[in-house]
Amino acid sequence: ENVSQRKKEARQHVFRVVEITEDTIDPVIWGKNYPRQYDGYRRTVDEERTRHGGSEAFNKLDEDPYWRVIFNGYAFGIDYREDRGHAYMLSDQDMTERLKVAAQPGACLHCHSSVIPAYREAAIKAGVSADDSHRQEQIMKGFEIVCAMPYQDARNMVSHPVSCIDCHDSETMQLRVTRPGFLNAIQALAKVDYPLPHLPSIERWRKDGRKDEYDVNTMATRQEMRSFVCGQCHVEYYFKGEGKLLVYPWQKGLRVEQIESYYNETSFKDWIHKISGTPVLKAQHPEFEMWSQGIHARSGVACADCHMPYKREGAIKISDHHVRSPLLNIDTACQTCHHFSEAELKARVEVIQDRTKALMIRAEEAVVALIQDLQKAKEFGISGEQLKSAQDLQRKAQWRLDFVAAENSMGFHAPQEAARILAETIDYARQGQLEVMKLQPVTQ
Amino acid sequence: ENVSQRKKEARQHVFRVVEITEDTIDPVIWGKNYPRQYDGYRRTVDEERTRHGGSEAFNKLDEDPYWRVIFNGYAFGIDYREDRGHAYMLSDQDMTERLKVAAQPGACLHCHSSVIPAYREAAIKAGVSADDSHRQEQIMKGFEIVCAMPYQDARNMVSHPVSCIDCHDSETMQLRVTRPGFLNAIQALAKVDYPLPHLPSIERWRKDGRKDEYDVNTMATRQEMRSFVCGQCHVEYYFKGEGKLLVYPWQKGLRVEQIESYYNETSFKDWIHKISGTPVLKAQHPEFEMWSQGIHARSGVACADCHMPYKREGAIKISDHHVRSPLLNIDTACQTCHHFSEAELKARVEVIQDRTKALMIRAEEAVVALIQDLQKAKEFGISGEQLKSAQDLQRKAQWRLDFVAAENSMGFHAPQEAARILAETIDYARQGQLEVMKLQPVTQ
Amino acid sequence: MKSLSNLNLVAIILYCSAGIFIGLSVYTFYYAQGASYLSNEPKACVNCHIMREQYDGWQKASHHAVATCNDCHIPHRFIPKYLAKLKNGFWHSKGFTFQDFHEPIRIHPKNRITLQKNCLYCHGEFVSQIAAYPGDNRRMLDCIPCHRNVGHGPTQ
Ligand code: HEC
Ligand code: HEC
Ligand code: HEC
Ligand code: HEC
Ligand code: HEC
Ligand code: HEC
Ligand code: HEC
Ligand code: HEC
Ligand code: HEC
Ligand code: HEC
Ligand code: HEC
Ligand code: HEC
Ligand code: HEC
Ligand code: HEC
Ligand SMILES: [Ca+2]
Ligand SMILES: [Ca+2]
Repeated sequence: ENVSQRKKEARQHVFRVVEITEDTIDPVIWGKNYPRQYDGYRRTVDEERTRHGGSEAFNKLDEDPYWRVIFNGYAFGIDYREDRGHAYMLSDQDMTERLKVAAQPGACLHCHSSVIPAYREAAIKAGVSADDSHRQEQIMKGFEIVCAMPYQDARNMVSHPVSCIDCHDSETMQLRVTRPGFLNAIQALAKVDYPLPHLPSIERWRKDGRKDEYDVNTMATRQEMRSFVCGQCHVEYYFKGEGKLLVYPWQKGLRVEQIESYYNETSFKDWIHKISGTPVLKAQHPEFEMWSQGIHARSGVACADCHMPYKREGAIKISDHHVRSPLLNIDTACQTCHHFSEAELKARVEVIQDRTKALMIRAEEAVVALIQDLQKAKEFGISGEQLKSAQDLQRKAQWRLDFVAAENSMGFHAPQEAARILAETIDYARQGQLEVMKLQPVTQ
Repeated sequence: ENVSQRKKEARQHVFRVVEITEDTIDPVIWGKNYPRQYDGYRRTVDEERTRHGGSEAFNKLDEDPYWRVIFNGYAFGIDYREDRGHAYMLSDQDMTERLKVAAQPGACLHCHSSVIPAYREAAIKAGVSADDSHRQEQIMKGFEIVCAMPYQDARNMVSHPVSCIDCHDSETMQLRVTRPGFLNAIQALAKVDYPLPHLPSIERWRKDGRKDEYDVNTMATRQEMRSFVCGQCHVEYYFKGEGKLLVYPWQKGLRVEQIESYYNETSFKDWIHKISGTPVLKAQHPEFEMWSQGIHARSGVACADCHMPYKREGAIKISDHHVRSPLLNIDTACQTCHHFSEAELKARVEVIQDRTKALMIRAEEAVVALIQDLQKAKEFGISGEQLKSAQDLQRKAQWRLDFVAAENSMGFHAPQEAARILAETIDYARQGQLEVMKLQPVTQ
Repeated sequence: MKSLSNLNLVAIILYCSAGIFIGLSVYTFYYAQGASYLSNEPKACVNCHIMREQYDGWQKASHHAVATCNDCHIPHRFIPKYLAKLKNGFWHSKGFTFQDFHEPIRIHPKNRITLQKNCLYCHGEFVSQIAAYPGDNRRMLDCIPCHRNVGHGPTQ
C-alpha cells in the first residue's frame, strides 16, 4: 500500500499547471509547477548561526574591530555583515550603509536581483532589435547600459532577488548560465594556459584546438553547471573604467596571485587607504575561486552537492532549494559521501575553520601593525616616495588577507590554500614593517 | 593450471618450517616461515627517488644550502641526508658524519637496530633476574643502561636493522610494540587531557576512568597497532639529562606548540646556534605527530595502510613489507580507498607537497634573514641580554620550520597543519628581525 | 530500435569470441565453475576469489536483500544481458588466466553505464525529477560518486 501510494505520487509529481516563459520572473508562478523546490527556495528567509557562518546578518566590524582599521577610508569600514539567505539579497543591498556613504552603480544589481529582463528592456530601449533571436545581444548590451546607471535608477527596474529563471531554462528546466559577467569571464579563463583539472569541459575545449569561443551553456557538463550557476555571483569582481562594467578578473587564472597580477597590470585600486595612503584592493566573496583550489572541486564535487543536496520528499527526490550552510544539514550534504557521524563531520569542518581563523587573526595583527607603522612614519614626516616599498607590501598583504576573510567558508573550501595565502600575508606585512623601520635612522 | 595452483595456495600458505622464539633476531630465519613477507622486507634496499621523497640518500645540505646556516654549530649542519629503506638504517647510522663530529650515546640504537635482546642482556648483566617472567623489567632496565653507553660500545651489542621481532610477537605473529621510548611516551600522552579522536583506545581508557596505566599492547586496537609499530621510531625525541635517556616529548600533547612548551619548561636546548648564540631546538622526523593532525589519522587510516598496503600474491593477500614511499605503488597504497587514476592521485600529492615546499622556502628565507640580522647586531657589539627577545623568536621560528622540514612527507600527512606551522614560522622570524631593528637606534 | 544493431553485434561477437573464449579458457570456465556465470546466483561470481572482496562487501551493503550482482551489473533486457555476460565472461576469464589486469579492479566505463541504467531500473521513478541521462556524457547525473557504497559498502 505504502509503495503503491508512493509510486502514484511519483508518477504525477509534475503538473505543468501554468505556462512559464523567459519573461516569467516571479518565483510564485514557477512554484505552481514545482511546489517542492519553491518551498525550499522560500525557506532561505530562515536565520540560524553556525560557529563561523550561518545566516544571521551580524556586523563583522563589531565582531572584530581590526577590520575598521584595515578598511579605513572605504565603505566596507562602515558596514560589513555576515551574508544570509538568498531571500534577503535585494533588501540587504538596499539597506547597507555602503550604499549611502558612496554612490554605487547599477552594476551592483547583476548579482542581487533577477536582472535579465531589465537588461533586455534597457537594450531594446537603446535600439537593439526586440526580436527573440536577438536575445543574447539584448542581454549583453543591456548589461553594459545598466552597469553604468546610478544604482537607484537601475534598482527601479528590478523587483526580485535571484529567481528560478536565473538558473533554469524556462522550457527544459535545465541549468543554464545567464550572467554576462560570468559568460565573459569563463571565456577569458578558458583561454589561459594554466591547468583546470576540475573543469573538464574547458580542458576538452583546449585539447580540441580551442575552436571558436568556449561556450559554457552548450559545452559544460551537467556536473560543472551545478557549480557554474553559483559562479555567476560567488566570485571576486571589480567595476572596470568609467562605464562601471562588471568584470571578473580571471584573465590570468583563478589563484590569488594571478588575480593580483591582473590588477597590477592596470594599476587598479579599490581605494586609497586613509591611514597609510596606500592604493589597496578589496576582495569580495571569491568562493568559486577558492573552491577551485580545493580537493572537492578536483574530485568533481559541485557547490550544489553541498549547498543544495538531494533530499527525499515522499516518493521522489529533489534538490533542496533551501541554499544555506551545509552544517545545518550534514546528513544530506555530507553523509552520502562521507561515512562518519554528523558530530565527527562537524568537528572536521571546525578543526579546519578554527585553524584558518587563528591564522587569520595572526595575519590581521600583522597587517594592522604595518598600517600603524606607516601612520607613525607619516606623522614623522617621511615622504610618500620613501614609503613606496612598504606600501606595496601593504597592498600585497591586505589583498591576500582579504581574499581569505571575504571568502565565506572560513577556509573550508580549500584548507591548505587558505593557510598558504595567510602565510604570505604575514610575510609581506612583516616585511613592510621592516621597510618602515629601515627609514627610522633617516629621521633621526 | 593457474587457477588450481592458486586455489591450492590459498589453502596452505603458512608452513611453519622452523621454530621462532623471542630470541630469534635474524630475519632470514623468520623468512623461512614467511617467505613472501621476507622478500618484501629485503627489497627495502631498493633506491628510487620521488619528487620530494623516495629512497636515494642525497645530501639535503647540498640541495638547499640555507640549512647549513640554520644548523650552524650542530652536527646536522655537517651531514644530513634524505632517508632511505629500512635495510640501511644501521649502516647509515654507522656512516653519518654526525657520529664522527660529536660523541653519540647508545640511545641512538633504539631506533636503528633490533635492539631488544641487547637491552635484556645488559639488564641481566646488571643483575636483573634472567627469568622470562622478568622480560619487561629486563627491557626497561637495559634500555636505561644502553642509552647511557657510548655509541660504539652499544653498537657492538647489535647486529641487525629493524627486524621481524621488533614488530611481531614471535609466537602469535601479532603486532606488538617493544620500544621503551614509545611505551613510556604513549602512557604519558594518554594522561594528557587534549582530545585524541584518532586513537580510540586511549579515548576509551580515559572515559573508563583512567584505571591503572594505559597499556598499549593489550588495549590498542589492531588498526591502531598498524600505526603504533611505526610510532616506535618515527617520532620527535630528545636525550634527557646525563643518562641520555631517550624521551618522546608528548607530556603535553602531540602538537608543535605543546612539545615546545614541554621543552621550554625545562629550558631544554639541542645546541647553541653558532652565529646567533641562541639556544635552539632540533626537530627529528615527527611523522607520527604530524600524521596525528591529518585527516587520514582521523579517518582511521594507519601508516601501514599506505606504507605497507595489502597486495595480492597469487591467491592470498599479504602486507607489502617493502616499506617505502607510497608514490611508488599508488595502486595498492591509495586506490583501494580513492577511486581516481594513479596520475590524478600523484598530482594531488604533488599539489600539496609543492605548496608546502614553496612555503618552506619562504620560511627558510625568513629564518636565515633573522640569523643574519642577529649576526650583524652582534658584530655591532649589541649585548646578549638585549638580543634576548629576538633570540627567543629565533628559537620559536626555527623549531617550527624544522618540525615541517624534518617531517618526511613534505606536508602530505597533514597539509593544512604544515602550512599553519610555516605561517607561524614566518611570523616569528620576521618579528625577530623587527626586534633586532629596534635596537639599531641604540647603537647610533 | 537499438536492438537491431545490437543483434548484428551479437552475431559477430558470439562467433568470434565464442571461438577464442572456448579455446582460451574452457578450463578456466570449467574449473571456476563458469557455467554458474550464466546464472543469477552471486556465488557464481565469487568462484573467482578475485571477486571475493566485492562479494563480502555486497553481503554487508544495503542492497544485499534486494539486489544481486546481476541486478546491478548486467543489462536487464534479454539479448544485451547475455551479450554482456559473454563479453564480461570473456574478459574476466582472460584476466583471471593471464593475471594481466589492473588491481584494484576497476569497473570499465561501459559497464559503469550499465550500472547506472540499472539504478534507474529500480529507482527511475524516485529520481524522475532529477532526470539522469545515463550514457549522455554532457547531461548525465552520475549516481555513483554519491552512492558508491550501495553495492559494496564503504571502502574508506
Ligand atoms: C564539499 C562541500 C562544499 C562544496 C563543494 C562547496 N561548499 Fe560552500 N561551504 C561548505 C561548508 C562546510 C561551509 C561552511 C559553512 C559554515 O561555516 O557554516 C561553506 C560555506 C559557504 C558559504 C557561506 C555560508 C554561510 O553559512 O555563510 C558560501 C556563500 C558558500 N559556501 C558558497 C559556495 C560556492 C559558491 C561553492 C562552489 C563554487 C561552494 N560553496 C562549494 C561546503 C561546501
Ligand atoms: C559579482 C557579484 C556581486 C556583485 C557585483 C555585488 N555583489 Fe553584493 N554580494 C554578492 C554575494 C555572492 C554576496 C554574499 C557573499 C558575501 O557576503 O561575501 C553579497 C553580499 C552582499 C551584502 C551582504 C553582506 C555584506 O557585505 O554586508 C551586501 C550588503 C551587498 N552584497 C551589497 C552590494 C553592493 C552595494 C554592491 C555594488 C557595489 C554589490 N553588492 C555588488 C555578490 C555580488
Ligand atoms: C544572482 C546571484 C547569485 C547566485 C546565482 C547565487 N548566489 Fe548565493 N548569494 C548571493 C547573494 C547576493 C548572497 C547574500 C545575500 C545576503 O546576505 O543578503 C548569497 C548568499 C549565499 C549563501 C549564504 C547563505 C546563508 O545562509 O548565509 C550561500 C550558502 C550561497 N549564497 C550559496 C549559493 C549557491 C550554492 C549557489 C548556486 C546553486 C548560489 N549561491 C547562487 C548571490 C547569488
Ligand atoms: C550529488 C549527490 C547525489 C547524486 C549524484 C545522486 N544522489 Fe541519490 N541521494 C543523495 C542524497 C543526499 C540522498 C539522501 C536524501 C535524504 O535522505 O533525504 C539520496 C537519496 C537517494 C535514494 C533514497 C534513499 C532513501 O533514504 O530511501 C535513492 C534510491 C537514490 N538517492 C538514488 C539515486 C540514483 C538512482 C541516482 C542517479 C540517477 C542518484 N541517487 C544520484 C545524493 C545523490
Ligand atoms: C541559485 C540557483 C537556482 C535557483 C535560483 C533555482 N534553482 Fe532549481 N535547481 C538548481 C540546481 C543547481 C538544480 C540541480 C540541477 C541538476 O541536478 O542538474 C536545480 C534543480 C531544479 C529542478 C529539478 C529537480 C530537482 O529538484 O533537482 C527543479 C524542478 C527546479 N530546480 C525548480 C526550481 C524553481 C521552481 C525555482 C524557483 C522557485 C528554482 N528551481 C530556483 C539551482 C537553482
Ligand atoms: C559528492 C561527494 C562529496 C560530498 C557531498 C562531500 N564530500 Fe568531502 N570529500 C569528497 C572527496 C572525493 C574528498 C577527497 C578525498 C577522497 O578522495 O576521499 C573529500 C574530502 C573531504 C575532506 C578532507 C579534505 C580536506 O579539505 O581536509 C573533508 C574534511 C571533507 N571532505 C568534509 C566534507 C563535508 C563537511 C561535507 C559536507 C559539507 C563534504 N565533505 C561533502 C567527497 C564529498
Ligand atoms: C594516507 C597515506 C599515508 C599515511 C596514513 C601515512 N603516510 Fe607516510 N607518506 C605518505 C606519502 C604520500 C608520502 C610522500 C612520499 C613521497 O614524497 O615520495 C609519505 C612519506 C613518508 C615518509 C618519507 C618517505 C620517503 O619517500 O622518504 C615516511 C618516513 C613516512 N611517510 C612515515 C609514515 C608514518 C610513520 C606514518 C604513520 C604515523 C605515515 N607515514 C602515515 C602517505 C601516508
Ligand atoms: C626515536 C627514534 C630515533 C632515534 C633515537 C635516532 N634515530 Fe636516526 N632516524 C630515525 C628515523 C625514523 C629516521 C628516518 C627519518 C629521517 O631521516 O628523518 C632516521 C634517520 C637517520 C639517518 C639517515 C638520515 C639522516 O639524517 O642523514 C641517520 C644518519 C641517523 N638517523 C642517525 C642517528 C643518530 C646518529 C642517532 C643518535 C644521535 C639517531 N639517528 C637516533 C629514528 C631515530
Ligand atoms: C626500529 C625503528 C623503526 C621502526 C619500528 C620503523 N621505522 Fe621506518 N625508518 C627507520 C629508520 C632509522 C629509517 C631511515 C633509514 C635510513 O635512512 O638509513 C626509516 C625509514 C623509513 C621510510 C623511508 C623509506 C625510503 O625509502 O625513503 C619509511 C617510508 C618508513 N621508514 C616507514 C615506516 C613504517 C610505515 C613503519 C611501521 C610499519 C616503520 N617505518 C617502522 C626506523 C624505523
Ligand atoms: C616495521 C614493522 C614490521 C617489520 C619489521 C616486519 N613486519 Fe610483518 N607486519 C607488519 C605490519 C604492520 C603487518 C600488518 C599486520 C596487521 O594487519 O595487523 C605485518 C604483517 C605480517 C604478517 C601477517 C600477514 C600479512 O602479510 O599481513 C606476517 C606473516 C609478517 N608480517 C611477517 C614478517 C616477517 C617474516 C618479517 C621479517 C622479515 C616482518 N614481518 C617484519 C610490520 C612489520
Ligand atoms: C584506508 C583508506 C585510505 C587510504 C589507503 C588512503 N586514503 Fe586518502 N583519504 C581517506 C579518507 C577517509 C580521507 C578523508 C576524506 C574522506 O572522508 O573521503 C582521505 C583524504 C585524502 C585526501 C584529501 C585530504 C587532504 O589531505 O588534502 C587526499 C589528497 C588523499 N586522501 C590522498 C591519498 C593518497 C595519495 C593515498 C596513498 C598514498 C591515500 N590517500 C591513501 C582514505 C584513505
Ligand atoms: C546495488 C547495486 C550493486 C550490487 C547488488 C552489486 N554491485 Fe558491484 N558495484 C556496484 C557499484 C555502485 C560499484 C562501484 C562502481 C564505481 O566505483 O565506479 C560496483 C563495482 C563492482 C566491481 C568493480 C570494483 C570497483 O570498485 O570498480 C566489481 C568487481 C563488482 N562490483 C562485483 C560485484 C559482485 C561480484 C556482486 C555480487 C556479489 C556485485 N558487484 C553486486 C553496485 C552493485
Ligand atoms: C573467471 C573468474 C571470474 C568470475 C566467475 C567473475 N569475475 Fe568479475 N572479474 C574477474 C577478473 C579477473 C576481473 C578483472 C578484469 C579487468 O579488470 O578487466 C573482473 C572484473 C569485474 C568487474 C570490473 C571490471 C569490468 O568488467 O567492468 C566487474 C563489475 C565484475 N568483474 C563483476 C562480476 C560479476 C557480476 C560476476 C558474476 C556474474 C563476475 N564478475 C564473475 C574474474 C571473474
Ligand atoms: C533490483 C532493484 C534495484 C537495483 C538494481 C538498485 N536498487 Fe537501490 N534499492 C532497491 C530497493 C528495493 C531499495 C530499498 C527500498 C526503498 O527504500 O526503496 C533500495 C535502496 C536504495 C537506497 C537507499 C539505501 C541506501 O543504501 O542508502 C539508495 C541510495 C539506492 N537504493 C541507490 C541505488 C543505486 C545508486 C543503484 C545503482 C548502482 C541501485 N540503487 C540499484 C532496489 C534496487
Ligand atoms: Ca552566512
Ligand atoms: Ca626517503
